[in-house]
Amino acid sequence: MNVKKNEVLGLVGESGSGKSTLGKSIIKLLQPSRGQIYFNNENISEYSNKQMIKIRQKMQMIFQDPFASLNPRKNILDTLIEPILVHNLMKKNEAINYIKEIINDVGLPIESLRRFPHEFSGGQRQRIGIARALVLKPEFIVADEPVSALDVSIQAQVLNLLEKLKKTYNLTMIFISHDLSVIEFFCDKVAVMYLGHIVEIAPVSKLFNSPKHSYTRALLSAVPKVKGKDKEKILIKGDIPSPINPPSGCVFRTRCPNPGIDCKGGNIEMGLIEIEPGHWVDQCCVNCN
Amino acid sequence: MRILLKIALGITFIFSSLSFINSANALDIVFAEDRPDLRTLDPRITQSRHEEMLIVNMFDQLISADSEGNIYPGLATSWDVSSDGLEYTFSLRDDVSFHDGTKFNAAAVKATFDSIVDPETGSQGAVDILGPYKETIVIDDFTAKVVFERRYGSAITAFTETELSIVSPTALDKLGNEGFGMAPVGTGPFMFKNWEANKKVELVRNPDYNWAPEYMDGSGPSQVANLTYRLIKDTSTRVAALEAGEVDIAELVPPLDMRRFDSSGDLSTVTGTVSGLPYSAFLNTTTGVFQDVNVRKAFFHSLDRVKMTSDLFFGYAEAAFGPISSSTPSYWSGNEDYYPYNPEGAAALLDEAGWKMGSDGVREKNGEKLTVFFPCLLEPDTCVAIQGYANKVGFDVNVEVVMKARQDELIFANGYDMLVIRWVSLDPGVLIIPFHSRNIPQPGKFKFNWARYANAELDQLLEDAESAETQEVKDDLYMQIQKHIMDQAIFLAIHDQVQTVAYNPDLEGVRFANGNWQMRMYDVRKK
Amino acid sequence: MNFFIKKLLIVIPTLYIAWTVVFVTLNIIPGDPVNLMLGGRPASDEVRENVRKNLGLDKPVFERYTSFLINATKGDLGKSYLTRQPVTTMIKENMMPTIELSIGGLIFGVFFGVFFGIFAGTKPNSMRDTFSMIIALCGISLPSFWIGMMLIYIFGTTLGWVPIVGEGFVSLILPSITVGLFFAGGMARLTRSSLVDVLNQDYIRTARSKGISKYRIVLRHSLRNAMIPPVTLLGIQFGLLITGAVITEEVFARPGLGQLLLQAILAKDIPLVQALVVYMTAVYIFLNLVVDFTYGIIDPRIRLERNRG
Amino acid sequence: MKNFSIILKRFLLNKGSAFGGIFLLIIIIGAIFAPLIAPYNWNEVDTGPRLAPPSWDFLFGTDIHGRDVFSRIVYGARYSLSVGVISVLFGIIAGSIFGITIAYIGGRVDIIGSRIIDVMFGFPSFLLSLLVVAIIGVGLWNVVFAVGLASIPHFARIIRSAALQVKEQPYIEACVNMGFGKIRIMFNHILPNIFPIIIVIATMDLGGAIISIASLSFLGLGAQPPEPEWGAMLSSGREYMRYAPWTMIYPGLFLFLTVMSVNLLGDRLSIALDARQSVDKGKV
Repeated sequence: MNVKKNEVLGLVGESGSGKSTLGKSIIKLLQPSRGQIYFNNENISEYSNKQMIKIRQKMQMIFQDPFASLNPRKNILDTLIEPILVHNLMKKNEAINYIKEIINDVGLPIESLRRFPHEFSGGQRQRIGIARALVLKPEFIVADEPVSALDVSIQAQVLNLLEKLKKTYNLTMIFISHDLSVIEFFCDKVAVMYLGHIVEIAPVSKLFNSPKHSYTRALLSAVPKVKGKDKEKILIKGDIPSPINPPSGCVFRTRCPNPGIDCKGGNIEMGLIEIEPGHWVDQCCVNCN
Repeated sequence: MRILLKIALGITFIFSSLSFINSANALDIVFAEDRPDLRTLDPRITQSRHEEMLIVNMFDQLISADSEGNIYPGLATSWDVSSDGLEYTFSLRDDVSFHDGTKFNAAAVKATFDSIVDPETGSQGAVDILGPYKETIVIDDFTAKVVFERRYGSAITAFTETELSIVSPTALDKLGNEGFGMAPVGTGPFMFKNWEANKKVELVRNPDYNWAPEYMDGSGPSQVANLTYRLIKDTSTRVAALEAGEVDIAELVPPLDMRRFDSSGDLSTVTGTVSGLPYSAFLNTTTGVFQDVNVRKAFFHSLDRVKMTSDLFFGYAEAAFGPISSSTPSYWSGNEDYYPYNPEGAAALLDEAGWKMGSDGVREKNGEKLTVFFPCLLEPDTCVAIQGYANKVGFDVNVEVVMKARQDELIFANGYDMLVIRWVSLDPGVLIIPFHSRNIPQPGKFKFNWARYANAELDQLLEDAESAETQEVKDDLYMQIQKHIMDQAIFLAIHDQVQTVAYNPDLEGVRFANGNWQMRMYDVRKK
Repeated sequence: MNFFIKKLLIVIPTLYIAWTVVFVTLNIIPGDPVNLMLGGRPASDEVRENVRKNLGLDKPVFERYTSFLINATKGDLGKSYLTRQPVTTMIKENMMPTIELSIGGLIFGVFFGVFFGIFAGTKPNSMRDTFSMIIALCGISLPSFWIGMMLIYIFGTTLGWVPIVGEGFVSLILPSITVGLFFAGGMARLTRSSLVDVLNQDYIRTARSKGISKYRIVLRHSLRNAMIPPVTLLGIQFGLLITGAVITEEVFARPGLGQLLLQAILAKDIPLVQALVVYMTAVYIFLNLVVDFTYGIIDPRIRLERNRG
Repeated sequence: MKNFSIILKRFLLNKGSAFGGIFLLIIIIGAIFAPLIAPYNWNEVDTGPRLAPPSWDFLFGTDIHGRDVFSRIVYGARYSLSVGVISVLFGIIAGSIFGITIAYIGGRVDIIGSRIIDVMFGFPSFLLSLLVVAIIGVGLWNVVFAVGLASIPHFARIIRSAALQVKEQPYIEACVNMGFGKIRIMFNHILPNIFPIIIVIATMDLGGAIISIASLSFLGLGAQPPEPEWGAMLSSGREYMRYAPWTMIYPGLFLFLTVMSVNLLGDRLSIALDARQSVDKGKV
């Protein structure tokens, strides 16, 4: 999986499918158990904490829960200025002016700087969270379900804001969500995850128009459409299996609506195959369909 | 709820219905001794008056002395001193045996004295009291000749001291030095029975005892069948136990209680003024502010010893002025003219010595404070009183109430400015112990010259006095010694030591041993 | 059973580490033990060397350490510098008065603590609740040495009701109160709060709706559950009994381990301090183990939960 | 802070904490303005007759040295309060550093650190204080140190478990993400968030610390004469209990009331800040 500059990759899947884990592993908040991570062609997967500090400045994260992700004992100015000072990006006076700019950009009044997180609404807090991700002038941001904890009405505002900021700040992003409509609106490319595995990657239009993997299809059919006719819904049976003890072979086989015989027996290894340029699907599903 | 209340009442009832039963029998005497931490009951080793409190009742000496210091035949019926004063020939009683059945004889005397000077024994008191001892010659079974290296003027007194008690040589062989101290065997009126560490020591009467000195009232075995020493450190508990009738005799009764008993008549009392070194403080001449003799003198002048003593002892003790107490032989009354209470004089001396009064009431010189570190092992209240008086003229006295182990450490490390001492002794010869320069403590060598005062002239005087030929010469030498010590202001006497004893008024025959500290229990009987 | 074995396996290394701490700390005390052993007696170098050999101080530290641990396991902890008796004998001799005192304090503390706890907990926020809790607060706030002296002054000296000294049951009353008071206070507060919690639970309400009387509920049904936190307190508070023993024995001039410990510390009698600490930590850890087991017996769920964890 | 006024209100409306607060305030004022309040010098012997009973001249009587007991108690407040606070501060700072560090670093460090705490719990804390005094010697400040040291395992254990909870919060993750150093995260971000718990356990322990220090002084290991520390005053008044009970009653009474006030405040503070639960959790 790779993300090009100025591109937004959507990461979608049910809860528990490992989206957040993958997101956090990419920026090394979690140590990945296997696989390699390259950032600007640099392999950072074995970097020590010290080596990471410089890289950290360039990759940031927007957290899912705007309530728990802000330190309740720090006012907004402190929250925003601390990273700048830690990384010695600018002097204190400059930093304050810079923060004012950002605060303005995320649509908060300047007075908010002196306030504490508990004085803000959820939407406002998420704007603060976004501002915090931006202060270090990152090149790359992982947004971990940035709107899922918000009211629907506010979700749109925040998404619009992100859309705007993406352009102004030339951001490259991984956008994690379980909400396909949000992904469709926001992303250039989508990766679908199931139980810790990416089962399909494709540009947004391709994925939404011709999904190849049964799981992707099932997901898409579950999205309520305002326009157009209701397609036949594909129902997935049962619960998601335990990630600690996943099924052998294709992890989706226990819930697949139309599994092949080999697949059922768990005899097929997982792995992505490029079926057309830019569209990758898990080989299992390619075979069984 | 009611059930719980009933249970509560029931328990209270059980508690209150049990009355306290007192089973003390008049002839089973219980003596409340002050110190719990006795370490040895070996007269040859001890230097502790508290251990001697028991030892004095289990052992006899060659010569016996009453509380006034009058001399009577003891284990020796008579003695001759050679004309050069070097040889003391004792004729011994032939009817005495030790508690273990060993016959008392000249060999026992020789064994005792020889073992005292053996460094392996580790004698603390006896070895000094035995002075320039050379050897003991067994002339026959019941004649022993003790020979000194040089004339020893204090010899007769020395032979009356508890430390030179004669011990059973067979028991020594059997038990060794350490074992003997835990289960001593002597010839005295009481025999060792049992010792519960920190709690009590039990003695029983010696049924064969028939050699009591003639100044005693009784003869034959004592009327006291069982003699128990309860070791009660806490003063108020000791007094409470006495009042409750749990103990018959208690030592070191606080003056206020003595006063109460005297006026109520509920208990009999007896007070002894102890001879030897009074309760006094050494001023360290080798370190700190007391290196300057004028500072020492100023310190002496700052104390109102008379008022202090009467305030703390309510008339049961007298202030002391000299290096030895007024009841000790060769005491020089000139001591009393030194260092009267004179705070102005003290201030003037300090001013002259360059110690100027600071804003906080503590004097200073070159940025250094007039601070005195005073580890206090004995009588914390007296230490505080000294601190309070000295404070008024600008001394900053840091009192630390210490235990012996800590004091020992400080002595080895020379880490003190003053230290208190008191010493029971029958003879001014004791002065050589705290004032001869050979007795300055060194790391690992525990000695008692805590002023750390070294002066050849004083050393010579002390040595001469020890072997003085006549009483006049002896008195004169000790006068010079006392004068020297007073002139140098190295030893600050505060008050005479007193032994305050209260006892069951049904008893009589409670008497002090020589020195007025230990109690001889042999004569105690019911009225 | 697994639970007990697991607990035991944790106890043993804990004990050994604790003993190691004791050994290390006591061996950094300044001062030459030989001087302490000689008690300030003047002695020749030969004698000093002998003493050093007798104390085993001529051996290297590590050897002394291992032999200390081995001997401690065997129950032999050497001889006191002061009395030259084996320290185990001294501990044995002084053990009984302290055990009596601890049991007395424990009985007083548990009885009055539980009594006031129930008294208050069965009717929360009433006058009697407030009253009981004020008493409990006094219990935990009273310095035991002061209350001991006050008891002596009031009941011994002034009223003459109880003997201050002596042995036997009656003379144990005041010291037991002194030791038990703090304990009673803590116990009362804990019993009250856990009783209030338990009484608010559904099964108690069910029982009450069935018409079972309140006190029957308290005694038969809720007390058992309500006693779990106070029982834990028992184990933790053993430390308080040691504190109590040191201070109460000093105030009442009773012999016992507390006095022994205090004297040993003041006199720097290292073998004795060492032995007492070894002994007390062993008892402390053992008691906490017993409490853990009791805990498991009172409420089997805890055993299961802990097994999992 | 908005919560603060609510806490304050809850706090002041309670009779218990009001009493505790007022009494403590009186004691603190007394300690600060001791020279103005005390009628006599605390260390001057013979300010009056010896062992004089309480009177208008000597409110709480005099002791064996003729010193005014009231003046000594007023000055003694300086000792008794400050030693308690300093000892708890020492314990809580060391306990916080230890607890937060092992909780945050986690892994093997946490296992070993927790084991150390467990072992130290194997020593009853008073025994630990006595041991420390045996090593460093007697004296008021040594005792303060010893009592503080002995309280570290208790504090460290509670603070560790509180820090473990905070450590899992996303805002700490955010700090890591922004490349903050460990020390900055531990003490600039975790510490402020467990501060209420620290305040509560410190207050709840203060009473115990004051009593422990006074007890050690009473045993002769702490304050040395003539320092008017209350425990030491009790110890020296003991011998004259029968003839001058006031030398023993009043220092003890003040010690008792001070400790009770502190305990009342601690109780109310824990309820007011609602931190009790987390404290209790920390203990298990």
